[in-house]
Amino acid sequence: MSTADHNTKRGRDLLAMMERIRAFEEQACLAAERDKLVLGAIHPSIGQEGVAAGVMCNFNRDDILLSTHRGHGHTLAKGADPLAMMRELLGREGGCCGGKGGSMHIADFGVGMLGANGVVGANITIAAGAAHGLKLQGSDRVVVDIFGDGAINRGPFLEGVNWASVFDLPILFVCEDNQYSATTKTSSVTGGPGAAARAESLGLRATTVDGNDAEAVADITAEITARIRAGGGPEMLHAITYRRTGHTSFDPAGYRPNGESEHEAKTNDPIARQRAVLAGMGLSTDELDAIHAAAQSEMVQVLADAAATPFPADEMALQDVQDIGSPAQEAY
Amino acid sequence: MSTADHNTKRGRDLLAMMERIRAFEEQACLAAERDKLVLGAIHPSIGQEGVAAGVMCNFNRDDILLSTHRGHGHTLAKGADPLAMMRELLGREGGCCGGKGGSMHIADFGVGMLGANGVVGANITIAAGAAHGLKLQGSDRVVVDIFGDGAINRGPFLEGVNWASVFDLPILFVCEDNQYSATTKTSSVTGGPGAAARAESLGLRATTVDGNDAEAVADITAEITARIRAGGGPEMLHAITYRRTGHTSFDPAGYRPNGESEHEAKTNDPIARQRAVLAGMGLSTDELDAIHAAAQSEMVQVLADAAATPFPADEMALQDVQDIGSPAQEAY
Amino acid sequence: MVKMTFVEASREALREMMQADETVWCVGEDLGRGSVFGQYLGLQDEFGPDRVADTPISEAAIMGAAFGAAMVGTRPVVEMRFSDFALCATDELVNQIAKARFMFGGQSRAPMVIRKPIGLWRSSAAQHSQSLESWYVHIPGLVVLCPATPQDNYSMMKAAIRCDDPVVYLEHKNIWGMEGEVDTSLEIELGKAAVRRQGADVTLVSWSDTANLCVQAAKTLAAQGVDAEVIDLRSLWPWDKEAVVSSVRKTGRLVVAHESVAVGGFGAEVVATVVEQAGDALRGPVRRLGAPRSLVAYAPNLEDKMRVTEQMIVTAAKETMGK
Amino acid sequence: MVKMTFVEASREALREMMQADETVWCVGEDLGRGSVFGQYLGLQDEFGPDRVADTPISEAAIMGAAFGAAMVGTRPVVEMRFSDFALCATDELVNQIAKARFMFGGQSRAPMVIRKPIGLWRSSAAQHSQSLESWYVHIPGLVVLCPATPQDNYSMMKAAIRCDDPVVYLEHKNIWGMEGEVDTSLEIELGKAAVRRQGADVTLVSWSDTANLCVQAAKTLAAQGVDAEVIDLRSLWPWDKEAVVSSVRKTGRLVVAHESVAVGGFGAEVVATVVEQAGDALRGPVRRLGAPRSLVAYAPNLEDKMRVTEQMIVTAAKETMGK
Ligand SMILES: Cc1ncc(C[n+]2csc(CCOP(=O)(O)OP(=O)(O)O)c2C)c(N)n1
Ligand SMILES: Cc1ncc(C[n+]2csc(CCOP(=O)(O)OP(=O)(O)O)c2C)c(N)n1
Ligand SMILES: [Mg+2]
Ligand SMILES: [Mg+2]
Repeated sequence: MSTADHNTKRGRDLLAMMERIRAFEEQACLAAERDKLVLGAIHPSIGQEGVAAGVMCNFNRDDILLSTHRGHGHTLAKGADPLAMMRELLGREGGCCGGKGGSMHIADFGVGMLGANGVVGANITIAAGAAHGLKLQGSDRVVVDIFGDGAINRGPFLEGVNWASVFDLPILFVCEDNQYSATTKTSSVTGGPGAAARAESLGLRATTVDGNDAEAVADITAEITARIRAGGGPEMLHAITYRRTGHTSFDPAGYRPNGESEHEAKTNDPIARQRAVLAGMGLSTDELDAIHAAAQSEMVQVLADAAATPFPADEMALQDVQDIGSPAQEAY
Repeated sequence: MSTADHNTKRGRDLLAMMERIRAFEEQACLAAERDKLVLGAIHPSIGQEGVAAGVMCNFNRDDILLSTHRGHGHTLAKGADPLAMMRELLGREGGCCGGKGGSMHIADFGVGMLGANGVVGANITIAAGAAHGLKLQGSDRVVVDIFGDGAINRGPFLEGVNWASVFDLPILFVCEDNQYSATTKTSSVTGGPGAAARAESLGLRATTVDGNDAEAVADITAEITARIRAGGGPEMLHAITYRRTGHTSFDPAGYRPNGESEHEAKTNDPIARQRAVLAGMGLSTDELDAIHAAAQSEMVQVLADAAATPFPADEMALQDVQDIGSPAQEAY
Repeated sequence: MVKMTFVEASREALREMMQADETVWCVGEDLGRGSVFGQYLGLQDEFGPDRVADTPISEAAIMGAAFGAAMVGTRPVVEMRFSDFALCATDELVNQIAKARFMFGGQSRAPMVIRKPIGLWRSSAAQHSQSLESWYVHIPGLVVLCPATPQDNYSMMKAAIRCDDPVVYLEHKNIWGMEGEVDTSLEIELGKAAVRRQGADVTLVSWSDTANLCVQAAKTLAAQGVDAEVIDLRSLWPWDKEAVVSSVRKTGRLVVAHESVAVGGFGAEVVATVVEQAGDALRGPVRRLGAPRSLVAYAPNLEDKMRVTEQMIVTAAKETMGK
Repeated sequence: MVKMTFVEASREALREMMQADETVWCVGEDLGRGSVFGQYLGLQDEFGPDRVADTPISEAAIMGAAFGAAMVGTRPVVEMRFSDFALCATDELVNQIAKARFMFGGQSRAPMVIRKPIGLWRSSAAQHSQSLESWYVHIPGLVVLCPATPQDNYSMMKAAIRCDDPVVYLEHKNIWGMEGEVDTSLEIELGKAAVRRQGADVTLVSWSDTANLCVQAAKTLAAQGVDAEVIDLRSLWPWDKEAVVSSVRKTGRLVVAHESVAVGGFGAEVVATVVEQAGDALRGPVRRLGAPRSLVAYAPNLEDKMRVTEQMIVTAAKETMGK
């Protein structure tokens, strides 16, 4: 394959992944709002797909990913089955966690996805530890840990990043900076210049990238992961993007400046930008639309299939607690 | 008073305070090792007195201090009564915490000393909060929080310093860097360049000083506290010194390179250095020896008086738990 | 009497306390937007961002800083959002706040109200559903409150803010919208239980939303000829042993029910205390209801397996009577 | 049979497990120097700094990183130094480690041993003296062990490392030097109690160092004509209800004693369970001993007020017999 072909293939894959993530989350939001099938909260990453697609295309199936409450995109991009994920969002049998975790606790160990997390920042030390374990095992696998801009104000950020630095671990920390922490503009509660400066102060090389430019994210992550795979130690990628939805699918986000989100959608959508890149490489509008349509129909079907799946068997309520000791309430 | 006189007075005060701290801790170590009167652990700051004396001479009685397990020096320099402190180390009535806290929990609210702490790093968020409280009250008092080099690897360092940064609080953070964390050389478990860089990444101005040069510590702290009192916001002082004893008075510290401590004692003792400074200002050896002797006899008497004090009344075991709810075991 | 929801009740109490005492302030994430459940709606507009402070996502610092601010004379109301996240600030609460007054020989006070919404709330899953009241009762230095009605949430919030001890204040997430009449002049002494229903046959002891379930169960039991007394402890430390013991001396029968895990739950303390202090008065087997020692799943049917139900309470009550 | 101290026993067990299974490793502060009580002395020399890892003072990261490493197939032994400091890692233990297997639908395991030295140790004061075993028993997903003898510390440490569940392993700081004969071939099934003394008159239930005190008390009682059975639970989750219930069915009398705070302690769970399962067998009042709901002071005489003593156990046993 020529470099140009190679670039086109990667560009197409990036677009396809972003379209699939977008379509998955649009269906998930419909399932939540229109169909009332999602009973817990979901945190869409609509508008942030450039980070998921651009970062994750540099990792293999047997590499390790840890993510956050806003982790559908990362998980899909790691190779998880969208039907198992949608079932999980609906709390159904065959969900990737058997319906026991829901959106905030999605995990698919089969593709190296060791869990979203309902506690902001908690994945950072755990991810460092996964890298620690891999290093102890002499493995050549690496870890990528994605967290939000809000997480850098929690203690585990310092402890986990310092840990990776001290033990020189094969891990990429990605701060996916969508500029908001729930209803708060993150910059208003963050001292100093932010994620990259903090990581540097802990001994890491840190790089900042436009997270809505999927090509740029993919390029820079390729360079970084090459260094990490070569034993260069942990690094930080600070990817700047924008949270277009509310914090959850139900949040109208009235705390944002008027028009901010609409402006971002119009001028800075990672999918639109990638379509433009591919058009520049010579792809036709039809080709691009076909990628969109394929993603749409895949995810419409996924939701339909998920909705047709039964809830888990009641006995599962007491399964997988622990090996020893009965969980049953038998006090009387 | 002329500037020269002023300088001589401050220099003398610095020496006197360092001599008193040294004498207090020497007596405390004797009480522990020779007399078996100290039943819990004590953490001497012998060799680190330059930090305590140099920093604290810039704070008033109604300013607030929070400190660590190695806090005798800071507490004395804040103006606490050494007899009440020694009684506390011996667990006696009239100890500054009534004998209930011991060395690791010394506090003297009467002089604005809100507590040593047995949990490394825990004082950092609390100190930020004290400054927050003062700011809410419109007070012009300021806070100084002293912690060790080991504490910068704990989450509360990031959360507390970021907090002070975000709320722009009147607080000086002092990292008293004695190069060791218990039996570990701190640099071996610390990523990046250390305390100052971390504070800067969180938006603070940070200054590094030779902690064994009491004059330099006093000078730079004077500049910093002037800025803080003028509303300039939080700052960090990184004071480099050396822990000459083991971690506790009982620790032989065999993990250190041979001769390291002895070399420091010989070449870098803050008291010897301050004596030299004062000799340069014209003080005679007799004058300097008199300062030493006064400190020695004060603290010998303090130990004798403390040892002659009874233990607290047994009823104190159930006092000062809380206002409501009886602490007594009355289940049967 | 004013009609209020559970969430309005504590918000109104907080507002009045903030008006009356300028040392009272609130601190937590997203308070300017009312926090997750609207507990602070409008307060930042009224009192400004200094007294209703929006913070970084830093639970340890929220707890620790509030404590520092309490030691210098302010009275913080600390918001932990979900009680689960409060676990990120356990050292601060348990090793620092609860211990300072004693450890420092009485020199300090920590007048703080630490709000931790608890309990099952549809499909919140394992990290957003816990009720760990029994942990806090086990920690000397802490007051532990579990209001279950708008009236109690109003009056107890006021009492909690007035209290000079650190108060762990556990509101149940499932009843924010519960309506009730509130007498704003009613003062509640912390540590006194509410007898929600008088009865002669069996004593049902509970707290938080499960106390409301017990009131329901008592109605059902009445229809079946069983006259249940319902005691809502509302305060778990101090707790009203006298009310429970004297009720059991009257009825001779005891059911304790709570939403949290049964093993190691506070229900065990209630049963053990009754046995120690009034074991001779028991005229039937004792029953204790709580969640299995399993986790709260996302799927609704699995989540339901963690719930104590009205039917379970009814059955247990009848069992104590040999029915 | 080999003579070992309590600290040697778990160190030897750990060494053997590390020799047998190269996925086992240790992680914590100052391990290279043996940690605070010499629990790791010599192990870094033998196994190198990768498998006996010295860490920053970062309890949250120690716990969290060990968990991450466990999920990718290693078996960490985590050192928390004093159980009190483990509170800095509560989210990691309770929200993450304990919940992951269930929450992820059985995809993960967290085979970890989390060592938290507990208990009173002369003049360690309020932040270095706690015993919070009842907290961990209340958390689904965790195994909770409290060995009280060198034999148990040897055999239970091995079983704990073999166990695929996360194990909270609570050694008492006061008995590191306790000597005893150890049969290195003896395997102990987790969840089985040890009957430390057979007796017909009263059942004394305890764990950790208080179990040793009960053995002493039983000797004193024997001299006074009371034949006490001493049950050392050693494992609090799972715990050996059968052993306790059948003993109480035999003796008809129960004393539960532990060092931790009585209110909300695991003793309440034992009493409540016995009352529920064998209430009919009780022939005297039940007694529960634990610390007052106060804090541990530095002054030795005040510290002593928090101790359950042999005399208190003797008195309580006699009271259950109406003596
Ligand atoms: C420790 C903790 N505190 C608070 C929360 C509530 N919470 C959930 S998501 C969120 C905002 C997180 O912001 P960020 O890290 O930027 O991620 P984003 O939601 O923007 O993807 C908050 C405050 C939580 N889950 N965990
Ligand atoms: C959270 C916590 N972890 C571990 C300890 C045990 N410990 C006490 S002092 C100490 C070393 C602290 O080093 P540093 O902060 O540099 O202070 P120094 O002792 O050198 O003054 C350690 C590890 C503790 N007290 N608290
Ligand atoms: Mg964000
Ligand atoms: Mg140090």
